[in-house]
Amino acid sequence: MSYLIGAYGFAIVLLAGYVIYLVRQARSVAARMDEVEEGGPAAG
Amino acid sequence: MRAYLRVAGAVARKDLRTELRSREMLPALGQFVVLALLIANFGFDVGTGGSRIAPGVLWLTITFAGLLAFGRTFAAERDQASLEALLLTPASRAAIFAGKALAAAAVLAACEVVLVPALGVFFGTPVLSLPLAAALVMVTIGMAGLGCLFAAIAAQTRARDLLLPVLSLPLWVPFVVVGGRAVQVALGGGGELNGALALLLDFDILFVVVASLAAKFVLDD
Amino acid sequence: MRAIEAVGLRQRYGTRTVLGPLDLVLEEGERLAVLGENGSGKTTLLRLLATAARPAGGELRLLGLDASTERTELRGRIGYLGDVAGHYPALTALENLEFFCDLQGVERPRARATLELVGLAAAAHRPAAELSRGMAQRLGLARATLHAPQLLVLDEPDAGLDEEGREVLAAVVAGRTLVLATHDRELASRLCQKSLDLSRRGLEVYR
Amino acid sequence: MAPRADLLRLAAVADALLLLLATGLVVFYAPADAVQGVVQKIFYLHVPAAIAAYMAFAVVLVGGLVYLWNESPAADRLARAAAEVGLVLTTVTLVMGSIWAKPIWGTYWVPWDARLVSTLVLWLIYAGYLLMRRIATPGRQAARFGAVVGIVGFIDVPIVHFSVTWWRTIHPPIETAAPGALPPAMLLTFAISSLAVLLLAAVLIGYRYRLEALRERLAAALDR
Repeated sequence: MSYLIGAYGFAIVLLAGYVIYLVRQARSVAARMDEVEEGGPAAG
Repeated sequence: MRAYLRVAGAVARKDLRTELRSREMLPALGQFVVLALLIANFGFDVGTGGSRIAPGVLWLTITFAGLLAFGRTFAAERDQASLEALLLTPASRAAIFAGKALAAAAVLAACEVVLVPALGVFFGTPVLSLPLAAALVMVTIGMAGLGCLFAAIAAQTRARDLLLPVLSLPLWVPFVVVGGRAVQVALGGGGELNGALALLLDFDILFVVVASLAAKFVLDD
Repeated sequence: MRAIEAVGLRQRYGTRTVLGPLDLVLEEGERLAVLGENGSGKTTLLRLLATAARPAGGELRLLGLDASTERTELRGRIGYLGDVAGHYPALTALENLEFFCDLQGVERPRARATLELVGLAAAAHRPAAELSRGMAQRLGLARATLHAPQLLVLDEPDAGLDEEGREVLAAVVAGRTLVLATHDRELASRLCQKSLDLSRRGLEVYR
Repeated sequence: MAPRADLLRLAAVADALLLLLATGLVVFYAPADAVQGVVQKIFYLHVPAAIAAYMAFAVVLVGGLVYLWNESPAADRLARAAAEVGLVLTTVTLVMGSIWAKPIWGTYWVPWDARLVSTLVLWLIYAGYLLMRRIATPGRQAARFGAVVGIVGFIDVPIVHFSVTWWRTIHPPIETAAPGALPPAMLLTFAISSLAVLLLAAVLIGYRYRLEALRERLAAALDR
């Protein structure tokens, strides 16, 4: 049983971690996009 | 077709001539081979049972010697800025690639000529037999095909020495697996040889064709 | 047929625009000098004209062919000498040229003939590594004209050339369509009919 | 071709529900295997993840081929997104596979098992692919080299699998529980979990694709 928990535990942690990575990256890039668009090309 | 052979021949001749004259790589490879065997001899310390691990040592040494040989061919072009002059001709990229791969394979083969007898000395294995030579030649060609393709990619990026092994080693696995089996049989282990050699030939044909098709996209901007 | 037709030609490295937008026309047989101080885009322009690099924007037709799609065809008709000659050091001068004969699909005797044209016959069997800078430039000139190109693109070929070397340069470019990047305005006016100064963006006609 | 945000969000929600359903089935409904006991339930994520990873790498192959054919940035972006998701899924497959091997064969790594070896090689190839994408100059070069590595890499995997199986015919073959002969309850759970994992892979690729597109737009905006 412990193997089962271990295997699924690892899988869920990795997949969830990847989803969080994607969301966080998307947010940070979107934020920088707004920054660039507001400040005009000079803010680049 | 004649132009293809002329270009491939010219590139191979140019590389080998450069190698024979500057004698950069061959001594380095020769030294590397003997050193690797020495380390393996002490590292594995199997005393008399050497012949059992000889195929493994053979493949490990050939794999890393291959990385040195293939990496060097394109790195040299890049350092002398001659790669661009080479590509600014109408010569077909597949032919240029074939020439480079042929020359690199020849250098690796020369290195194997040192390696196999040294293996016999260090591990007491029967030295050269036709099946062993056939297996070595076919694996060398297959590894050269893929190795030079990835060397051409690596040479055009920043961290080239890092990228070549990372790309080539996984793709060489089939050659080492089947080549290893063929060598084991050739060195007297039991088992059926023709199957292994036939398989190696199939791999060679497949990967050399794929590599020369891909050369067009790797050697052009 | 026009040798060069460039409309709105632009080149960029990362975020910096290093050339253009530039319009340029060169008729067959004309010789153009490209002037301008360092960093004005001379080498960038010549690399585009020799299909050694792809433009970031604009249209470029060379010898009636599209510079982006018909590159292999063009590379048989353009002779290019870049800012770095890129010879194979271990090969002799003659072997270097014979190698490029094979690549260009030209018969090998042409190598020796071109070697004599640039006055390097005596150094035929000397490894390229041992050639002086001027001789390496001449070997580069030989390599650029080996396949009788319709368009010559030479990036500061006069660098390192002695007086005799300059005469060789004049002989080599005579009667050809040429784009020559140089700092030497006197040489430019002597060899070329038109000049383009990338620093002041002015197209000036000498005669 | 960029997947529209609303479509993607809908698929994500649907997939979340599906995953919940699958988990419920695995935990409560699917019976433990007669031979291997409860540890066999690893199979409900291990195998679908492997299938999804293969599919993802097939997308990398197709993306690469399309890019080489018409240099469309969308194909390259899709290939890059699929490669990353494929690598994550292969990591899941690999780790779960070796954890499963421990109770069954007594060791975490079995050198002559074709599935384990070829999955590891698959992992190494696409880790190399992503490393190369990071190192090569972004744009045309990274895309062209990516396409070549993606195509050659994909071709190599079945060959690795074949050569190890061919090698293994020399060693005594030990058959693991073939998924074919499954009682209906297990089959249903397997079907649902496979669907959930495949949809998850598609959703992840969609979001990774959008992230890539956003990054490129940002880089372009910074250029101006």
